[in-house]
Amino acid sequence: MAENKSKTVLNRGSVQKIRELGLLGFIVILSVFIQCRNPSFLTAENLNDLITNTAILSLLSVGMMMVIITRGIDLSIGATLALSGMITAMTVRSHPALSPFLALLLGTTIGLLCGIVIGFLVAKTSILPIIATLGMMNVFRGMTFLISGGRWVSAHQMSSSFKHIATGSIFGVNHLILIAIITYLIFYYFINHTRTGRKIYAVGSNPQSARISGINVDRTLWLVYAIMGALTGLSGVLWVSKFASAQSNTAMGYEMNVIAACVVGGVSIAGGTGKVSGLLSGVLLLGILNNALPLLNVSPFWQDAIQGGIILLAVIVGALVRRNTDKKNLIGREE
Amino acid sequence: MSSVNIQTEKKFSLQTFFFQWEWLLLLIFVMINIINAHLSPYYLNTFTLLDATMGFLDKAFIALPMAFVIIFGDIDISVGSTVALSSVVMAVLYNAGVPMYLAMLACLSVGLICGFINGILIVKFKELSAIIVTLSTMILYRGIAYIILENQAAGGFPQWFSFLGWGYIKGIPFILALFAVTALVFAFLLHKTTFGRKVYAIGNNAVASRFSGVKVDKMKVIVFTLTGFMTAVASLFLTSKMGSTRPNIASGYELDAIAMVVLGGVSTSGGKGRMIGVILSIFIVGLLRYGLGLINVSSQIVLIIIGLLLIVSVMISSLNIRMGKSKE
Amino acid sequence: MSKYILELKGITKTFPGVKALDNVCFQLKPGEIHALMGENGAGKSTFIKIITGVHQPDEGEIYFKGEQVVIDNPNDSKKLGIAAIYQHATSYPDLSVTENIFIGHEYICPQTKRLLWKKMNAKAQEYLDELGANFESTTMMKALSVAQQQIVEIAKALSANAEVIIMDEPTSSLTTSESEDLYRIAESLRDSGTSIIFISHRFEDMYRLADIVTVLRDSKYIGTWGVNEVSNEDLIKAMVGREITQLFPEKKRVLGKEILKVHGLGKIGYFSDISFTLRKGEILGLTGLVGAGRTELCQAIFGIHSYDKGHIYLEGSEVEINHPSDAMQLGIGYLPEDRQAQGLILEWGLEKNISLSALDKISRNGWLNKKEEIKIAKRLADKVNVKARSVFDLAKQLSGGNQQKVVVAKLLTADLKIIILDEPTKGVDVGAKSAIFEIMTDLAVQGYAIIMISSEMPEILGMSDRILVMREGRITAEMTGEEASQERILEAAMKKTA
Amino acid sequence: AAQTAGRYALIVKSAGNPYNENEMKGFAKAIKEIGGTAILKAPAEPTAEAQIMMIEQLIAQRVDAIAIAGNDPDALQPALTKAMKRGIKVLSLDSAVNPQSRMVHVNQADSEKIGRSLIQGIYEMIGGEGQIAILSATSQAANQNTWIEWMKKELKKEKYNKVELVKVAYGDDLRDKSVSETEALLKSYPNLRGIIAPTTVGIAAAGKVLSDKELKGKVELTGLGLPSEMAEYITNGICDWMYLWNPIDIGYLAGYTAHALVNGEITGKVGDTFTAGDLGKKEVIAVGGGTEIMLGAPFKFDAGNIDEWKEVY
Ligand SMILES: Nc1ncnc2c1ncn2[C@@H]1O[C@H](COP(=O)(O)OP(=O)(O)OP(=O)(O)O)[C@@H](O)[C@H]1O
Ligand SMILES: Nc1ncnc2c1ncn2[C@@H]1O[C@H](COP(=O)(O)OP(=O)(O)OP(=O)(O)O)[C@@H](O)[C@H]1O
Ligand SMILES: [Mg+2]
Ligand SMILES: [Mg+2]
Repeated sequence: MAENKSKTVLNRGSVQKIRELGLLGFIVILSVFIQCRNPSFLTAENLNDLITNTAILSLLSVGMMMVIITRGIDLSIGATLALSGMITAMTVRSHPALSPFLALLLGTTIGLLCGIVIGFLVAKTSILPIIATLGMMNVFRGMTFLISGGRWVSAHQMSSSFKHIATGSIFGVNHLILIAIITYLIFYYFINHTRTGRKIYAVGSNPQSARISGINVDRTLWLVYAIMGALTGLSGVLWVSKFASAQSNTAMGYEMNVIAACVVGGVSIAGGTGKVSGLLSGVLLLGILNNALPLLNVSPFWQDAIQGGIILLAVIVGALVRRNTDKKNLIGREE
Repeated sequence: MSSVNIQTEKKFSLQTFFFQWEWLLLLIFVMINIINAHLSPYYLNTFTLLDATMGFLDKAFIALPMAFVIIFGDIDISVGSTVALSSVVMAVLYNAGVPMYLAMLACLSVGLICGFINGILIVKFKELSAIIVTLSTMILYRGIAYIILENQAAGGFPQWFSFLGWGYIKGIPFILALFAVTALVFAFLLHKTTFGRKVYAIGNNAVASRFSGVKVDKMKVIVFTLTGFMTAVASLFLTSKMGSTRPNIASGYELDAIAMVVLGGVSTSGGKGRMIGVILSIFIVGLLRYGLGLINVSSQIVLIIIGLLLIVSVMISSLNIRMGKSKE
Repeated sequence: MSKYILELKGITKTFPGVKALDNVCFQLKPGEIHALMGENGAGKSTFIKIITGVHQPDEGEIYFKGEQVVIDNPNDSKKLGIAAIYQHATSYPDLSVTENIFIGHEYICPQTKRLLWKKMNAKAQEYLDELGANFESTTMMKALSVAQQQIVEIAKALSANAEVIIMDEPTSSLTTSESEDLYRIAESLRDSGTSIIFISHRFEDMYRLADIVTVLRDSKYIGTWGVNEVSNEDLIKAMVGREITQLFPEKKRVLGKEILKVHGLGKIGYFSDISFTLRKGEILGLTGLVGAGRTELCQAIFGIHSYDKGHIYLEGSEVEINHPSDAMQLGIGYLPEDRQAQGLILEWGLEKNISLSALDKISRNGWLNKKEEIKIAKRLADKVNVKARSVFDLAKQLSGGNQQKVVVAKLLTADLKIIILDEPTKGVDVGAKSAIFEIMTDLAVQGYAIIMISSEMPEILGMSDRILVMREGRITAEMTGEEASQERILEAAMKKTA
Repeated sequence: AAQTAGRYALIVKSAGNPYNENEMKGFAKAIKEIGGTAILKAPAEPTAEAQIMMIEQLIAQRVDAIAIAGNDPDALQPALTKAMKRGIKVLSLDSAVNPQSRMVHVNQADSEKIGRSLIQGIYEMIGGEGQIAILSATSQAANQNTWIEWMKKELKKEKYNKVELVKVAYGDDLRDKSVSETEALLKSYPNLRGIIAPTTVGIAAAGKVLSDKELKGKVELTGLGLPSEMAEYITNGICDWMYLWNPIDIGYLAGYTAHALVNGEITGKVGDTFTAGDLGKKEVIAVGGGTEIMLGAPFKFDAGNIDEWKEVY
């Protein structure tokens, strides 16, 4: 049946690509529109600001993507971020000499621990992710309040080297952007070119058969949440360093932005699907929204509605594009 | 033919009977009351207790239909925003001279419409899944509320309107009475009618349900619309309790409602859970918060306690599901 | 070094309330194809799940190449070189065929631990071609039909290049020609020294392939025979515990007037200008190669899928069917080809499963009447002879075949005129088969009109009054049961349009 | 003993915020001095709903007085009136609840004075002319909005006709949003000369952006901020000076006011007077529809005094 090949084919590559193109097209149009409204949008400086402000979101999104691919979700990242940020900041306050790298390491480790706890709950005690993370969200947030005793850590209490983490740059590229780029390269490779990476997809795509075919589902899940935690911890340090202030209510509700970035980026809540390239466009769209709405100088009272509307529009466009490609794939069978 | 005789009597097994999630909830419920009574001299006092219910029952009206949604395996995180929007619309209309009862009607219809929109989007764009759709509408609906009322507050409702949130009939808070009735209706709807049976069927296996002639899409639209409607009811009570409204009310209600439902033993993976559980957990969470408040535990600690309660109890429940018994 | 590569002694496995295996013994020589047969629920699948470590036995020992081994999880069996094709496809819908085939034992670059996609895709394509598949290795799994997925499962087992390959009803959703491909491969594997355990309800499989056959009944070991030293009757007796005089009941039916007329039905990508008629009391066989479009066609008639062109007439008047419930209102019933995904709610008991398609029957204006429900369930479960302890047994606890019977029972709740059966005997044992055929004949006699999709020549020939053959979405031949023959059907199913 | 000496409750806007923590500190101090029991409550999130629940709980405990920094001026009315009906003395502090739902309000500083002095401040900093913008908290925040009203009134004076208020932006008291809003201001209005941020998070975020972009001297910054948060930016000269009152004193004054209400010294009517511990004699005055007790003028923080305050709050 040689000539039958390429019929009945839903080539995963093409679909995903076309879907992302749809989203990218959407972004381009949006950008053009914004540019018309405010010429300072597509300036080097603004783009730099845009990406810098989106860096943290993008870090969290990679982790969240992997979590969602395994049919999970993590509502606790806002709280984890605050906790690791606060503890790191307090350490920096008491040991101003602490080297930035150690600070980053410390925050990441705290996040990792939080992630491991959640991973344990999800993988070992069959609690559903949404519940486990909802519960731990409260716990971590509460701990942050308690540890900080309601006090903030302010700019003047942080060593300049620590603040330099977020403000400094190499060859004119801000550290945050560099960190984000490196992370993406690493995880792109990890997800697409390593066994463990593929196992994440397998587990999300069909947990039962993953078990039967001898994949260690629990360990994979655990790993995913641990990674999410570590990335969140890292983001916590970057956040605190960027804004030169650690509050106990830092990043409250930020998880929703992250989830939104993922779903706009074509990561399916049903699990099993989602690509780094797609995710990037999702993150980009949210970044643009956060950056441009103020620029557009629309009434503050319209911002939420516009943001919600655009997100909805974006996901719907994505869905429609995907449907079309599916159809095309089958029309091959006619004739 | 090798005819095997198929039993039609359910064998009553003590083990199955006692390993029911609701028993545990009941236990927690009783314990909480004992502890509270022990810790605060003001707690054990019918008047106080009845009063306490006023504090949390508005959310409970959302939890009831949310249970249906979660049994579907879906979720609705737009409810908080729906509360805000419907409440704002009511206030604005009333201040524009519309009679109060019409304004209230408008409030309910707004909720209805919000829910309906969610439902339609969800069935028309299955690949999006409920969480994505409602995530977007969550932002959208609240956004609209902001557009309508901007930074204003609106209120000045007629005196009788405060009865909803604050009134008593024969010493029983009106909201409690109404909730009791509503809860009963929902319990029957879920457990004793074909509607409820279909809800479970869809939650377990939507495809098989469709192949068996269940109108899955129609069911989903109905349930989400119902959720919107009940959310508006909650909005009425909240607004009445506050006497005025702003676009930023009821933030975070969605998670509270979801937590109540999940604690009630309804699995977010769909198909499982019972109404009794949900109702119990509503009172557990509510009275626990209230009791801790009475002894002035700091809100941070309350956060932690609620979080742990959620996790620990669900952990136990998943254990006794493992005891190899089906739930419904 | 024992002469057996795999040997199991006194294996016993109990599930809550069910003894699935009772002191079963089994021996497998290197380079032999060993058929494992038995009624539905006899314990075959459980038995192989013990070998592959999905379940652990309560008692008994397992010997591999003479040494006793403990197989705690699927990985252990993998390491020993045991691969399995499970009865119910265990695929990853969101991954490409290649990934499905190589999951767990991907080709990786020894230094960088990097996955070698090109190499894997190419190799996967080889397997697929070898199996005569009509899709590419980069296809997404969810784009395949059940049967196509089965082919991937087989490729998966091949790719593990194991010493022992277990196949649990691999042919149950394959057509004759595809089965031929499978036979070929199995033989070449055997000749290269691999041993194969082969579970099937199809006798032709066994005769064509197996050297030796072991029979289980009621979770007990019955016996082992060389294939050509045991007669068909004895084998059936061993399996079912009684004689089955004839599989296909006499078909002396009076065909009534035309009830269904399909004219020029078409759906882009699936099927085009389909026209046929169906008469009361008629059994219409619908056959063809995998992916011929039979399921899609029937599902379109049943209202699961839409169709772009054409008309459907019911008793002369045109009908509009947009949803299964419409079809059921009009008296059309459909038995889906994938009983687990489309037919049953596995977490539910029989009674609820059976009543689901007839909720209005067991309710008065919306209120359920559970007594009535149980009555109906009991009646129908007995009618199709389901093997269960009580009507409250969960569907997931039943064996493949018994699950199928429950789905049939579901159909009988609604009062139908037309019944469409998609692969009704897939994975069903001889006993159950003959039961289902009897039911079908009864129904036909009572005046029901029946469409039976099947890929199994014998039953198509044995049951049908009339036969339609589809190829690539078109009807390529129509013939009466009398004039039909294996050759004619195959010719119509395979022939290339110039 | 405590019972007899009375139980005084304070509900601040939200937990985990040094400003509120210090209000509580001051309140506790005052109650300690008068020998009563202080009940300090802080909701996890700054919402009216949470505060209503806390009021309910305090009513059940039959406390003698409730002092509250309202998250919403109107939404607390039913709950607070219920409390007053049960004989509980109710006062608001810091951010007022409407006159019907309180007996008296303890005002940190005259809103008018705050609004006007902020404008005067920025006027001085930018040397009398140029574009200015306001970065506020949420569009809902009651006292921010009143201050902004007063700023606009002040700007009407012809003295300011060279000063142009180009935009009021809202950072929702979120760091990230406040930063993007500030950046947006700088880009949309390239020759912006000054920013007024009457909110602690906003002003700190703005200070951060201005320091990072090294706009010292180009864009001036003032507003209301915590010394601890602003120390950095006052020392590095981004913000010449900014205002705030001492939250400890507000809490302290509220404590004594509550006490005065309970033991009948005052009823919240205009002209009532009482002595508030170290703060000395205080009088109830009429403002808008209700009565208030004024703490005093806002305190000015600049390079000179910031170091002694930055560790305090
Ligand atoms: N997970 C399970 N829990 C409880 N009982 C089970 C489970 N799996 C199988 N059984 C029971 O074990 C018995 C053997 O089932 P099994 O699937 O091995 O039969 P089988 O020989 O494969 O039948 P078929 O030919 O229909 O596949 C059946 O009675 C079935 O009900
Ligand atoms: N979900 C799907 N997406 C894309 N193509 C599909 C899908 N399901 C089936 N197909 C294709 O449509 C064609 C018709 O499938 P269908 O299942 O109707 O064939 P069939 O004759 O029923 O074969 P069988 O039932 O034996 O698998 C097949 O080629 C199959 O590959
Ligand atoms: Mg089997
Ligand atoms: Mg088929």
